[in-house]
Amino acid sequence: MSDVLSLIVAKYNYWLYVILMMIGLYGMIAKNNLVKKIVGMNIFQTAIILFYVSVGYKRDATIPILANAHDAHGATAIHAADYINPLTSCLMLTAIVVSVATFGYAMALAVRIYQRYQTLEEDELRMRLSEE
Amino acid sequence: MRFFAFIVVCLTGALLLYGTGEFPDWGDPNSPASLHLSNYYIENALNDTGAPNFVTAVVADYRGFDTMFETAVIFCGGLACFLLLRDFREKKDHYYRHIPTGVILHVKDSQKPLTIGKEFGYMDKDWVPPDLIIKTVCRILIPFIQIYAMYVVAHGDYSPGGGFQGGVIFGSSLILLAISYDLKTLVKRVKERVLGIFAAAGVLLYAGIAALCMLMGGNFLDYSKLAPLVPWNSHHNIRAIGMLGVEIGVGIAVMAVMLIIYINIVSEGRHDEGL
Amino acid sequence: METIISIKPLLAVLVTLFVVPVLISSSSKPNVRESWIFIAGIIKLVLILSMLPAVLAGKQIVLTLFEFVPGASIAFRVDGLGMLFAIVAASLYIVTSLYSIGYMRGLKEHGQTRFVSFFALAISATIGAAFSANLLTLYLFYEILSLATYPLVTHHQDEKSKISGRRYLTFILGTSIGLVLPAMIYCYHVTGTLEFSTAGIFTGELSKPEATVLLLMFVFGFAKAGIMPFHSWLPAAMVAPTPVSALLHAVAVVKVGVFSIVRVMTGVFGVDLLTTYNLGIMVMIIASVTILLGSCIAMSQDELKRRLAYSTISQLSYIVFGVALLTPQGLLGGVIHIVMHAFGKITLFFCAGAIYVTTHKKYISQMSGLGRKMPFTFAAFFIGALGVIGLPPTGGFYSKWNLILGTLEAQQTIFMLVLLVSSFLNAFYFLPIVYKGFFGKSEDQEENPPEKIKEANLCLIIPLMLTAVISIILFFYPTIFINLIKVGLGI
Amino acid sequence: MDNYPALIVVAPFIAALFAGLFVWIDERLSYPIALAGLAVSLFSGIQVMIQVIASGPIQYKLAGWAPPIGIEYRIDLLNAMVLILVAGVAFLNLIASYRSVQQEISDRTGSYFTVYNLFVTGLLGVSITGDLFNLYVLIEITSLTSYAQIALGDKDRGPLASLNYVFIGVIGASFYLLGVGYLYMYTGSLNMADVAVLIKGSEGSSTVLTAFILCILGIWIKMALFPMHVWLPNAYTYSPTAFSRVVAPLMTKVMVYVMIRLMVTVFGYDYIFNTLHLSDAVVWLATLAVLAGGVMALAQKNLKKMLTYIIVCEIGYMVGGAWMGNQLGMTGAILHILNDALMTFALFLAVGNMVYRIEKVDITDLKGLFGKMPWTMGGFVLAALSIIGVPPTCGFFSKWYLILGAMEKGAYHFVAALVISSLICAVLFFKVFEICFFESGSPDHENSHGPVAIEDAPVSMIIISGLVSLSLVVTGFYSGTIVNTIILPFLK
Amino acid sequence: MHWPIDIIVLTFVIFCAIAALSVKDLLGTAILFGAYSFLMCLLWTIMGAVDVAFTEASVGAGVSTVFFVAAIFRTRRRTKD
Repeated sequence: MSDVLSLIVAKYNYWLYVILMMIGLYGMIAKNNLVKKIVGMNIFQTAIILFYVSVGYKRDATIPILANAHDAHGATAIHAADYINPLTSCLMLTAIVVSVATFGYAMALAVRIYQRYQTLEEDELRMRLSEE
Repeated sequence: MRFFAFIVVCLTGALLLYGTGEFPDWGDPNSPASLHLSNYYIENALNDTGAPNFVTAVVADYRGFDTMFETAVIFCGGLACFLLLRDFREKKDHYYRHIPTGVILHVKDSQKPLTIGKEFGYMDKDWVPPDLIIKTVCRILIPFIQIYAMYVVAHGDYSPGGGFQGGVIFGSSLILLAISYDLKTLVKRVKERVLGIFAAAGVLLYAGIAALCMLMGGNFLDYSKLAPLVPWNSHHNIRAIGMLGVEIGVGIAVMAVMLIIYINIVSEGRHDEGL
Repeated sequence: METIISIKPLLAVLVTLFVVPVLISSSSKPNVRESWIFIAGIIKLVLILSMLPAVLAGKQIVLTLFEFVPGASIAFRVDGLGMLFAIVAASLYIVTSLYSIGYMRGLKEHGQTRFVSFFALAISATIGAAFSANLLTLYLFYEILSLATYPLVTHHQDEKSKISGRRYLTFILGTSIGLVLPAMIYCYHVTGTLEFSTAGIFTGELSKPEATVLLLMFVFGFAKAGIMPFHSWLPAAMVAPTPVSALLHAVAVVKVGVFSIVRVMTGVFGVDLLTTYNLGIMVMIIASVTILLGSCIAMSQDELKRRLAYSTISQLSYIVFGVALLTPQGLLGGVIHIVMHAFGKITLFFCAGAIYVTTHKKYISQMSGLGRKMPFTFAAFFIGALGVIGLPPTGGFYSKWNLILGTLEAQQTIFMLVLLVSSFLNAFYFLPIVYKGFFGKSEDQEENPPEKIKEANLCLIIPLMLTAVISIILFFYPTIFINLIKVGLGI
Repeated sequence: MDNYPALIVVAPFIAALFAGLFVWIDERLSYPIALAGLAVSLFSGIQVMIQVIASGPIQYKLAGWAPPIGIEYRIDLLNAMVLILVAGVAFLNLIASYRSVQQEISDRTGSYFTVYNLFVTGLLGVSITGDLFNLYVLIEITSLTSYAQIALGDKDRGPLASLNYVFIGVIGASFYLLGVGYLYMYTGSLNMADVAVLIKGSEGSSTVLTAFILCILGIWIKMALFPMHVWLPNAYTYSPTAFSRVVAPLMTKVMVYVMIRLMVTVFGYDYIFNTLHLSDAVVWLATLAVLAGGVMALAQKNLKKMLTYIIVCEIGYMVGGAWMGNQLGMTGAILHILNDALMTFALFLAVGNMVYRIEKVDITDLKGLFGKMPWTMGGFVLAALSIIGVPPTCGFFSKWYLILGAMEKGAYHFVAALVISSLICAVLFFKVFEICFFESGSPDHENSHGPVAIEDAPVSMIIISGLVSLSLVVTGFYSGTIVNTIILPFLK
Repeated sequence: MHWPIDIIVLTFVIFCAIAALSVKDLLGTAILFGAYSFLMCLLWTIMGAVDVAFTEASVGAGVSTVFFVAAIFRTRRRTKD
């Protein structure tokens, strides 16, 4: 029992990120409304960010900012185990920026499509297109 | 479609779960991900770059090249929205509000625009009088938000935050202005031209500093070669100064782009009326 | 074997290509344009002939342009066989150019500049194919030729030529991409080389079934040779103006097909391998079928050019047939038929064209009595027909004779019968035309009063008389070509 | 100067930013700035190529940090080739497309040139980088800029095509990012060479396998391998001329490059072919792609759309060759990156010229075009022949290697697919030629400005189009040299 | 030991994600989406990635939601799914 529990504790974060990603992907493929799709897309992207952040997490470590930076200045030794991984955070900053740029542009596209077709439902759009 | 989506999603999920099977435990300090590179960054960032915030050190220096393109991505986003939505055509009918009386004028011929001033004010189709409380609160808040944004930019290497976050906050403060008053107020104060120049110039500041390193004889982005340019600097790591420069660039660019995207979406590219 | 490195083969190929821009730029001045064609044609012939002595002396002239992969490069090698073909094509090009001036201007065809430009391109490709040192180069020029002739075939740009052009390309491109290309790459895959050599390039890598399939792919793949069932593009291509039919569909294009098959059989497989696996018989059967069927169909055609086309199909298979005999006599007979048939058939086409230009008659049934009004044309037609049938005093006799000797040498008496029957059929479908021309009654006197029909103009007459005379001369002096073949095939 | 590697990417980038800046100051300056940036990039690319041929792969440490810590550029022969290709095509296209940008996007040309240069920057960055995450960022730049440009094309369909592309592009890029994440989980590094060393000997690891599948899948989606191609035809058809001319030759090819880079440098042949035995399955998939692309192209009525399906078909060629698991196939795939880029470029240049004059390129609109636009059509014919694979155009030579590779592996189905697709292409193009050649169109074409007599495109467009078409033949002749000096040394 | 907090927040995150995708009012989606982003930001703070969390707070919960609302303002609020 405790094995199972420890396994769950050890891995649940990864499992839940997978579930979140599946939700996003499903929304992206199956939803009919374009805005919903865009939301799905963002959930999908955030799930990946969650994954990276989980990878970078360390037990018993603190945020990646040097404690007592102002007076220490390299005087005391820095223990790597004390701080969480800064690299994944860095990567994910970039990923967030990408996702917000994509999100903004996708929204702009949605507005544009609505201007042209007066609808955002995919089935109606398809109907409109086949009419023309 | 739903069924297809379900299958795809399940397959992907199964693949990802299968991949996690051999992962080290969550938060395991001895996982390879936390050992190979991250230790180097944690142990040497301060000496190498003078930034106690390791993330900023990695973002702006070790992987500064990524960040430059990250800024380019956001610039692209703004440019894309501009290209897609911006509509230069003049709108034919305008609504004006006669301020003293509150009478609404509908002018169909746009040849003779009324002068906006004490007497007449713009008004949108679904114009509501700005709420006094909201207006006042925002007017008081916005400068503080902006100062905070600048703090976030400038203090990026000591605390969480940096150019990007600061830029977003600054941008939001202006968006707040647009929401609490109306879009016209914002567009009047912050010209589109200024935004366009800021967006490009911000990224250019970043790329320019990086290219300057190249001109000074180093590799691209190698801030250490900038030392001769700041002779008065004695006790700061030169890399930290370089990082500050690029963070400011990022901040400017992001601020401008956020506004560009917002204005274009909310006014469908006509820059007249919005939320 | 001694080899000389020289740029001459390249020049010989390119000279007519380089003239194309000049042709286009002088498109408004027809006389200037045509004189350029002659200059290019003569330079080309001179270049080719200048290599003749060396080739006759048993040397080979080589030039490698681009090494693509080891063993497969863009390279030229002038040997006896290529020389023979090049001489025929280049000399007939000059003659045909003269003829096409008369023809095109006589009919006031449109797009003459386009016509002569692609003609020049086609002849470049033909010479290139003749001088190819390996299968890759041969394939290259083969394809260029296919494409360069497409605008010629469809010159009239009407619905009929569109359909014909479609059929033309379907057969030619379809087979070359679908069959030759994989076969060629397979050869390279197995042997690592594509250079022609008299011993063949295979050194025991192929089993018999593989060799059979490969050979069939090549024989059918080079559809320009008109082996049945890939022959029907040739009658379709007869919608083209007659100079095209004459030079390309009696000499250049079809002969490139046959020439390719000859090259593949002698240079890629090698006579020894084919003999070992006894593959000659198979090819002979295919060729015989084409010979007989072609002749039979020819008899049923009333349109003169179509009859000539079917005759060509059957005659081409003689060449394949001769090579497939795999004996010295057979090879000699087959290859020399390239020359003899070229001169004979081009004469016939010229005559058909001359008749068409002068009287606008296409059908044989309309031609009775014409011979009396166009004596030179019909005399030349007679000589050409003799050449194709293979009767003295024309060169055609020489090739048929050697072919029959070849069958005896290979002890294939049944196939000798094929040759004899076919010759009989040839006579049967050619000679009546001549007979009716000279002795038949003129039918349509009301529409075309006799005084209106007179001999064709000089631009048409000179070429056809010239080729007719040459085909007689060849009966007496075939030595130079025989020597070329002997040098080329080492027999 | 040691900074050429950085200049390749940075020059168009900075040029793009200046162009973007000048939009608001003097828009006319944007174009020359953008052009100059690409010219510098092309020049640097050639310099780098010379260096690489002379003295082997170049490493360039960005920000001066040694590789696993910082980002590095590692340029070997393959990179250098792709870089020159990208910079060259982009540069020529910018010259050729000036007029059509003026025509199609008249009121925001400056911004368009900015986006264009950023797009090229992205492609160049993707082809040069030696860092897995940097690759992702640059892929996103190319994606975002291409979304933006596609939406500018057809007023009605452009935005929809673009949004579809956004969704699928995000899925592709995210898969790739996830793959990189899994690799990072396993190795703790992001540098390609470093990762390659660290995953050596971990054949059985499920993490590495998942990472591999995710990366390759992501790249396949991005390159539009059948059946993940659905976004491509609409996206490329409805985009403006200037963009479809550059994206069609480059985008998919650069993605193929990324795939080869992942296969060769990161995961290694040994892992893919000897541990996973994926070769057969993928070659079958490629066969399907080739056939499906060809068949779908047959059904199209719009010339541009037809060409996009041919791209789908050509992707099958390259994927099949790369996964053949032998040197010949890989040679063919790499050679085809170069050749196909040039061929597609030539085709789209010609189509762009047609669009410039007649606006709509349904096949039936092309009547009598041989007479009216002889030079454009000449270029078109040459490019079409190259796609069909007629020697001496370059298309033939890469096909040669691909077929040879397939024969060595015994994958005769792939050989058959290649031959059949050649035939299909022949049918397709001659169908077009017939219409252009036989049907005499009315002397005046109707377009939105009323009847206009059609003449050939402006000289700047024709010259580039003709030049590129001729380069097909030249490349064909020098294929041997290219293979011997670039591809074989890279693969050895 | 952060994991109990972590798992609670994660559950909320997933709940918000599903809700954002399934409500039929797009304005509701916008707000739920903002909540989702904010919870996500909380989650990352728990894991110590403060910079990422900060960014997500300003971008995901802030600007993105504004864009979202702006887009809905220009399109339609109701949807079928």
